[in-house]
Amino acid sequence: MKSRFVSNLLLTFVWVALTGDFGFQNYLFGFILNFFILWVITRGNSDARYFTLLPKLIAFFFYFLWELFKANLQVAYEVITPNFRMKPGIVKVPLTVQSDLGITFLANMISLTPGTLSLDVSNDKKVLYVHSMYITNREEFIEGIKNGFEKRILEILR
Amino acid sequence: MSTLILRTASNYLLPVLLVFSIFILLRGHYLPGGGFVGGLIAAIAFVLHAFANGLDDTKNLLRFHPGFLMPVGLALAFFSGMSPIFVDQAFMTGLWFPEPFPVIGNVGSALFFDIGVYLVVIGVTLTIIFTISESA
Amino acid sequence: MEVLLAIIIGILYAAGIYMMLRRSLVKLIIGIILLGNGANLLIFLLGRITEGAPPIIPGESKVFLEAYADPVPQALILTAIVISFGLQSFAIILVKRAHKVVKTDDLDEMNATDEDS
Amino acid sequence: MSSVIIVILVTLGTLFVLLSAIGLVRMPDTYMRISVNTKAATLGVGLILVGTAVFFNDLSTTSRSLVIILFVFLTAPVSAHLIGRASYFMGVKLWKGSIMDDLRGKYQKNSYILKSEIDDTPENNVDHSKMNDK
Amino acid sequence: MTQQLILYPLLLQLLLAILLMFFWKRIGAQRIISMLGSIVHLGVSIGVFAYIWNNGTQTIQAGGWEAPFGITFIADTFAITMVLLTSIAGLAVSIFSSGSVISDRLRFGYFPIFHFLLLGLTGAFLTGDIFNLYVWFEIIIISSFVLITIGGEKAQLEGAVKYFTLNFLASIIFLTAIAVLYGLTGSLNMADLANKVAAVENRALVEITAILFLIGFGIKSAVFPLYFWLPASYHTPPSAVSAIFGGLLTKVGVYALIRVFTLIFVGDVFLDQILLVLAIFTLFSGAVGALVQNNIRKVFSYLIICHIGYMIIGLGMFTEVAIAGAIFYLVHDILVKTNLFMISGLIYRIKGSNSMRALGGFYANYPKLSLLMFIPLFSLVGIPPLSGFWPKISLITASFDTGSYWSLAAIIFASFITLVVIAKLWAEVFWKDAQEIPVRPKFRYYHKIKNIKRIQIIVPIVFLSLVTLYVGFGAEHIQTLATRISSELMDNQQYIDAVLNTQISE
Amino acid sequence: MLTAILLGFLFALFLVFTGKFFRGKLAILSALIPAGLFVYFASFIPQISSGEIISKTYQWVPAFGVDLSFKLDGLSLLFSLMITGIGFLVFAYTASYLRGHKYLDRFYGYLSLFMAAMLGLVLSDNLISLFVFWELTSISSFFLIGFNNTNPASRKSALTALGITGFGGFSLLAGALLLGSITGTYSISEMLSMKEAIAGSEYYILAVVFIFVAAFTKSAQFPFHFWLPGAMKAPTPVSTYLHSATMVKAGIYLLMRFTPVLGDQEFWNTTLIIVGGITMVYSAIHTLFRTDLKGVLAYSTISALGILVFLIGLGSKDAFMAASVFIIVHALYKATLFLVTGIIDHQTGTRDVTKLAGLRKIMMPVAIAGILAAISSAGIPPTIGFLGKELTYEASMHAETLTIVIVIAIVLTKILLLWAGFVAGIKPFTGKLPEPYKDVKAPDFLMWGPAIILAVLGLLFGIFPMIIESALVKPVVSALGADASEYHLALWHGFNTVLLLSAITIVVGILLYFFVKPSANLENRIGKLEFISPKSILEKGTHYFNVFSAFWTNVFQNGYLRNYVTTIVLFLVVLVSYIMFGSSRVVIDHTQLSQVTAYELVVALILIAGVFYTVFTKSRLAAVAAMGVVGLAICLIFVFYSAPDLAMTQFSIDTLTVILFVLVLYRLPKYLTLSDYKMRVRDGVLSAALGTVVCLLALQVLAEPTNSELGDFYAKNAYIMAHGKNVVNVILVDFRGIDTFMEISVLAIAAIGVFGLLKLRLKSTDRSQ
Amino acid sequence: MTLTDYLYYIILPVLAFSVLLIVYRFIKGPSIADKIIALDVLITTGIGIIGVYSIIHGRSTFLDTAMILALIAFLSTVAFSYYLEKRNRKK
Ligand code: NA
Ligand code: NA
Repeated sequence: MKSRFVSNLLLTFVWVALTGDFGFQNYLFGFILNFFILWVITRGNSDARYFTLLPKLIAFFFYFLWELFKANLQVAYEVITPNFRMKPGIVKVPLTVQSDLGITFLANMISLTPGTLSLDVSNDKKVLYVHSMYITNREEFIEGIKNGFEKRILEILR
Repeated sequence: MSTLILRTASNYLLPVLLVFSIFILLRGHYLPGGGFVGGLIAAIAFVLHAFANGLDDTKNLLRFHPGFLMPVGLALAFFSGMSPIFVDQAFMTGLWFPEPFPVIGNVGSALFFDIGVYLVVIGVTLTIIFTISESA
Repeated sequence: MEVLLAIIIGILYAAGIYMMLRRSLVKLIIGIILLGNGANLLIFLLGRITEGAPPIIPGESKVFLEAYADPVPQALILTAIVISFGLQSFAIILVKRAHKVVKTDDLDEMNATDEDS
Repeated sequence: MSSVIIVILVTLGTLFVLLSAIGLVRMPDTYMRISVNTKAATLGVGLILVGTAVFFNDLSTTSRSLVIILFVFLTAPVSAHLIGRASYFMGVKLWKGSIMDDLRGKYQKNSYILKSEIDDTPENNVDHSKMNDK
Repeated sequence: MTQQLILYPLLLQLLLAILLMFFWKRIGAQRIISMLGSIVHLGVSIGVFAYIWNNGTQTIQAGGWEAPFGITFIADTFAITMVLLTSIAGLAVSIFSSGSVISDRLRFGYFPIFHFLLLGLTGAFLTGDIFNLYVWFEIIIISSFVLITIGGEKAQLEGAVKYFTLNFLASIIFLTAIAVLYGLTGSLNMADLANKVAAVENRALVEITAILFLIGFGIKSAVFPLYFWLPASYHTPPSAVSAIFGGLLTKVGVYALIRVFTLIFVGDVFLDQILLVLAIFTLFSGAVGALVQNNIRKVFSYLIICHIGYMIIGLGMFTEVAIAGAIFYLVHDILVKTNLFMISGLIYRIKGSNSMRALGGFYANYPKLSLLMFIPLFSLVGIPPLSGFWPKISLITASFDTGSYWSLAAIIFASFITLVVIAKLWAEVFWKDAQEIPVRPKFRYYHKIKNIKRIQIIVPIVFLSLVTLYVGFGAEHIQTLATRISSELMDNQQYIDAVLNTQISE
Repeated sequence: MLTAILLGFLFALFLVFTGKFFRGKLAILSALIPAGLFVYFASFIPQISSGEIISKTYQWVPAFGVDLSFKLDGLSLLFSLMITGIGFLVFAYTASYLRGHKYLDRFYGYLSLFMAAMLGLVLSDNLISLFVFWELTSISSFFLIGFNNTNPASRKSALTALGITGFGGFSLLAGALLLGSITGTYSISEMLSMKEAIAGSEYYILAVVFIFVAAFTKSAQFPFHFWLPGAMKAPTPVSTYLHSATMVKAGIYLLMRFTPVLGDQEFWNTTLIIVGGITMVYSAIHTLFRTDLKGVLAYSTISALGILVFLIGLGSKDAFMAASVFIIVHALYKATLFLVTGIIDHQTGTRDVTKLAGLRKIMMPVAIAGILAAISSAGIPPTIGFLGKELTYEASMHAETLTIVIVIAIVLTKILLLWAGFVAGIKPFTGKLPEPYKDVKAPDFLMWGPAIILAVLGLLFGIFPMIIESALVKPVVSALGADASEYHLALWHGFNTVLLLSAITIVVGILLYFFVKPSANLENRIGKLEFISPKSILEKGTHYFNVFSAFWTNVFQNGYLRNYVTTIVLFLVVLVSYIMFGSSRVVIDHTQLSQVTAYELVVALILIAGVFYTVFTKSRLAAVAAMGVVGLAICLIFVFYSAPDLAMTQFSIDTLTVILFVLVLYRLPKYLTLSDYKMRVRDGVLSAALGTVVCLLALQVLAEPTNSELGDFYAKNAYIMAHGKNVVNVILVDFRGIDTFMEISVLAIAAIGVFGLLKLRLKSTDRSQ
Repeated sequence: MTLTDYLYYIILPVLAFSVLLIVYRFIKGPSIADKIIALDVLITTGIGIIGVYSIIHGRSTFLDTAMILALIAFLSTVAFSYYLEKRNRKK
């Protein structure tokens, strides 16, 4: 019940942002509208920790931007220089995050940073297979992910 | 497709897309959009859900056959077109509430007509895609 | 740009018909789609094109203050696009069924209805 | 002032898009092409759209730009994942310079169940060493 | 509310189609709704027809937007006559469908689509806007696609692929023509177009546009050399479907041709020559095609093509008499062709075959039915004073008046071959001894079906035969009508004034 | 008078519902109808012979200038009396001849229909209504000839007869309408006064040709004659009725009716003389080679018709006189002979004249009738036949040109006809009765009565020609436009050349009868020449026409969709480029066109690349993806040129199409290249031609001035009147809302169609229901 | 040089050039996955072009189209992947 209410509020914000009208009536309309939508689609197992989320999300966002920028430069260099200096391969990264949302979040973040690509999650959700262009050392690579994105995601989702 | 990533993503995308579709529907009279594109987006939301979660899941979600939306939408459009006849105006003449509504703006028979379009488009698209998926 | 568009339209018509003249069912559908696109673009072009001025009354004003593109062809094309979509989706399914029932993708083998006199 | 910001944002964005295009042409295998691209382009477009938001500097445009960015960032990695995965079980080979392939032998053929460990039914699993690059 | 009068036939069909969709799986209810609805529709059409007859051409601006800005609906005598014929044929086929179309097909939307088809026809007849006409045409063809494939049998699908492709091509050409027309004039309202096209200086472009319309509509009306889809497909769906197709579908193409070539592209000798040549070849090809067929539905299919030639030839000669002949023929042909395909369905129900070789013995075994079938068959031939005879008076007279001897020859040739073909059909199917046809174990033969079904099959045939007899023996009325239509068509200013000079009704 | 005509129709209709009732003994009652009508028409004799003309007009279709106007003058009275009189006898005869027949009611139905149609034909004064009845005689004779419809030969004969007479019918229609065009009326009476105008018209010959074709086909003139022998497949009462007095005489009637309108012109007279002459001689010779009694009669009938045509062609007063008498003569003796033949056939089961002899022993009254008829046919006094022959010779001797040839031809014909009459009317009764026919029963009165009556009438009129003179013959002649007042019919005209010719005819004819016997041998001999007869030429022609028809049909309807598309596109390209390049105005105005920018060029390039890739790729999926590229490029073009709504819609639709494709694609087979190189090049050229034409067309239209009235109106009123700012959307939901409404209906219909296509599986038992 | 000129004469051509490169990859393949990626990137680039174009013409309306592109492009990638998986499974 609570989670649905939270989703409802969140979507109301999405609505208000979309329409760009911050009047009270628009909130009300957005709320009713989203109530209706949630009623249509709900199957009842959404998570509900939205409120503690926001500051962590913002911090994560900037971390992500930094990673994104850094990696992009690296790839850019690779692309415009004539020789290839890559050591690509597919690495099996064991997962600590267990929730679907967490795994998806992590996988997407890895994919969004250039040079790495989440290929798939094993059906038992134990490992994530990641393709990377720069694998100097398998363990180092895995550590980088576990201490970077995964740690933060775990914090957010806790 | 049994991929966890897509499934999770689509579950979160579904409500967002639906909200977005209504947004597109309602603003159509003022900015690009309208019932048709809105309806397509709503339908695409469900199709995405079906791709990720399987058709049965999506059908359970919907609770009724999407084809039912077609006559409903057509009826809505029909009555919004017919309404002026009852006040002795030409078929499809726009009737408008005197004051604009908040958020939506001016409300008139054209809006109901557009909602009819929206419903029909959802019904049509889902009927076609669901039918194909089932018989594939 | 008009000349270029006219050429593009010509190419779309040509490609559409060329594909319709193939013997494969799938190509037939592709031809239909290309031809539909060609016709839509033709309406667009012949309704005269205007750059960067969508026919949407801006902001708070009640009428256009500057130039705007002719909205009529756009409305016509919208209708035509949607109608073609209906036809195309039906055609795709028709082809699927025809392939399954007649058991061939070769249009040349679909001539029984013309032969049994 | 704002036009300087716009120029910077748009130029950077365009450069990233260009880079991704070059990458798409230059990268030697499908996985790396996916890897490079989905994001370089995403970032580039994101920057351009921020520039747009700055240019119009009104709420409704900004929110629309943000929504686009949100959508792009939400969907691009999922797309990348889907194509990458599909490439793998279609048998698209890794570049010859690749140094490891932890996925080898872990997709079960036909069902595409992905295992975390190699089990004792290798004959049921996708194995690139047996496939052609087509 | 009376100002909306001419829209009622249209709105009623729309309402029926939507209503029927709500009764998706309840085919019993659908049957009743369709039949009752069609009866009401006929009543309404007669009412509107009477109104137009007494008060002259009526127009409505949809949405209240003055012409040429909104979509105009206009009911002149021609349009309303076509609407009336649609509702007559529609009623007959609706009843016939109840009796003859198997319930599986009914369970998948047969009736809603059927009424959508009638809606499309009604709309196409009433609209005064060229793009809107395109839209109605699309309603018609998509409905016809669905009806022609419903049930999905092998022959149906094969025929449908061709039917679809060529009709789609026609739509594209139609759309291309609209694009050019809009590019030239910036208008869509047909009355307005009449004025504006007349003012275009580059006549070559106008001719090309006219040719595009000619080909677009020509495909739909199955004119030589554009008719291929028709013999490939018309014999494949259930006969109720063929009936409404055979009666009305090609005729809406003819209607559009007549409308466009009497209103917008007027007075171009080259175009009239083209029309005449096409018509002559159509008469010829249809006739020789019918001559060599064995399946009676295919015979009728080719005769449709053949007889389209009469209408086109009337248009090509472009005199008041000629067009009156074309109109009279149109009236006759809609009734008769619809009936003939229903009859082919009845024959099929009785014997399980439509092959002339396999059939036989009808006259001995079903004398009363044979007599009933005699009426449309020999009306088609134009045995005087049955209905097909009268329009030929006008057409032949016009061919003398215009000195068009090839037309004369083609008309007589086609009439003669029709006579031969129908007489041959009569000899084979009715006179010849009954042949041994293997009995199909589960086939629902006529003698096995319930009485109510038999009535539903026979009544529409009787109904249309009676109407046909009326057309023949009451030729005076029909000719008066045809002459009035013809004179309205020849004077396009009257149409233009009706559309452009009406004040918006408040 | 209308009632008189309608009576037959009403009775036929009545029989449809009460048929069973009339199959029994009551059949004879139906003969009361012609009998009553005969009396009715006979009652007009005094008036008509006094020169009166009775007309009556009923409105029918004034819009066409068509009314039911009837005119009873000498000509129509004669025919009416024959129709009803012989009709009465045939009706009675049938009651016995077809006693107990399963479909007797139908037979009477057709017969009365036919009789009514004939009456209508001869009484109509309106040319169109005349045509209407004319066609009705064709169609009812179709049913009569095909009465034994389970017999293939019968069906074939009926079809041939209908084909030939139907063809003539259309010719009559054309002629009627042409005359209508020339004179401005369909009334024959009114045309009479416009004789000169018609003759002076440039269409005179054409009109005459139309009328001739009609008359010749109906009256079985060479080369259209062959349907008549075929029509002998009909039951004998039918043959009697059709060929003695009615159907075939309709053509003669037509010629006579039109003599005062179209006659007295060289073309008219010469043609008739030639055609009639050839016909009479040709078929008279043919009688020699028949063994079937009805065959003999058929050819002699054709020959007699030839004589009539010939006489009309002579165009003199004498000839008209001869013709009118000969009509009566022929009706009487030919009807008798047919009836007699029918009786023989009915009782003995054969009509083979080589097998028949001595039947007088069994059926004396029949023999009397037969012999009387044969004598009348031979023109032996004192029968009316003699009178007819005398008049005929008289008329031919007064022919203006080629008199000798004409006289020889007519005498030859008469000799042969004498032979034919004897073979039919005398031979079966003379000589020794063959063994097989010993037990043959005598016919009942209903059968021989009519024959005797007719035969005796022939004798009676011969002895007392004045009975028919003023009542029938003279009014006919005056109806033909000649003054007959000083003529008198008489058996004896004194010794003159005519009498000599008569004598020669009779003597030679009788000698011929004794020396030439009909035999199968002779019949076979003529059979060898059959291949050059008009009949087999026509049959061959029909055959080749059928072959041609099948060829023509299959050339166009060849089953290959691509050929259909090719034809249509080719047709379009040829016509459009003919106009485009035929006119001097191929103008492309560059000044009004905007420049191309780099990004536009690139978008255009990728669009073109996408299209080409779609067309030439070998992979279906790649083609679908390439269409995605095309879609995106089009979407960008829409964006660049101010159509955001379009761009959105285009893109969403493209995506949906891709999804649809992808969902069905893996069920479809791989792309195969099925066509060969040559075909691809051919198709490529055609497609390129279409593309070029469309492209040039677009450029030409762009050079024309524009008119933005419509868009301006929408733009002005979008917000103020329709409360919307997105003008495109306002158009869609308001200005042109109906379009949109129908567009979503199209979608709904398509969805239903897809649903049905994929979900509906007919049980095998329901297939083809 | 104004902002508009800069965008018009420098940025748009560069983006257009990128488009050409991407199309080159699309045509070259070699695997179908490459084509799908190329299409995906092409659409993303299209969004960028629309963004720039809306600045040039000062009409934010075009962003609406970009919005739809961003949303819906995803679905065709999903569909293609779905197809590839189904097709492979069928083999
Ligand atoms: Na059609
Ligand atoms: Na016809």
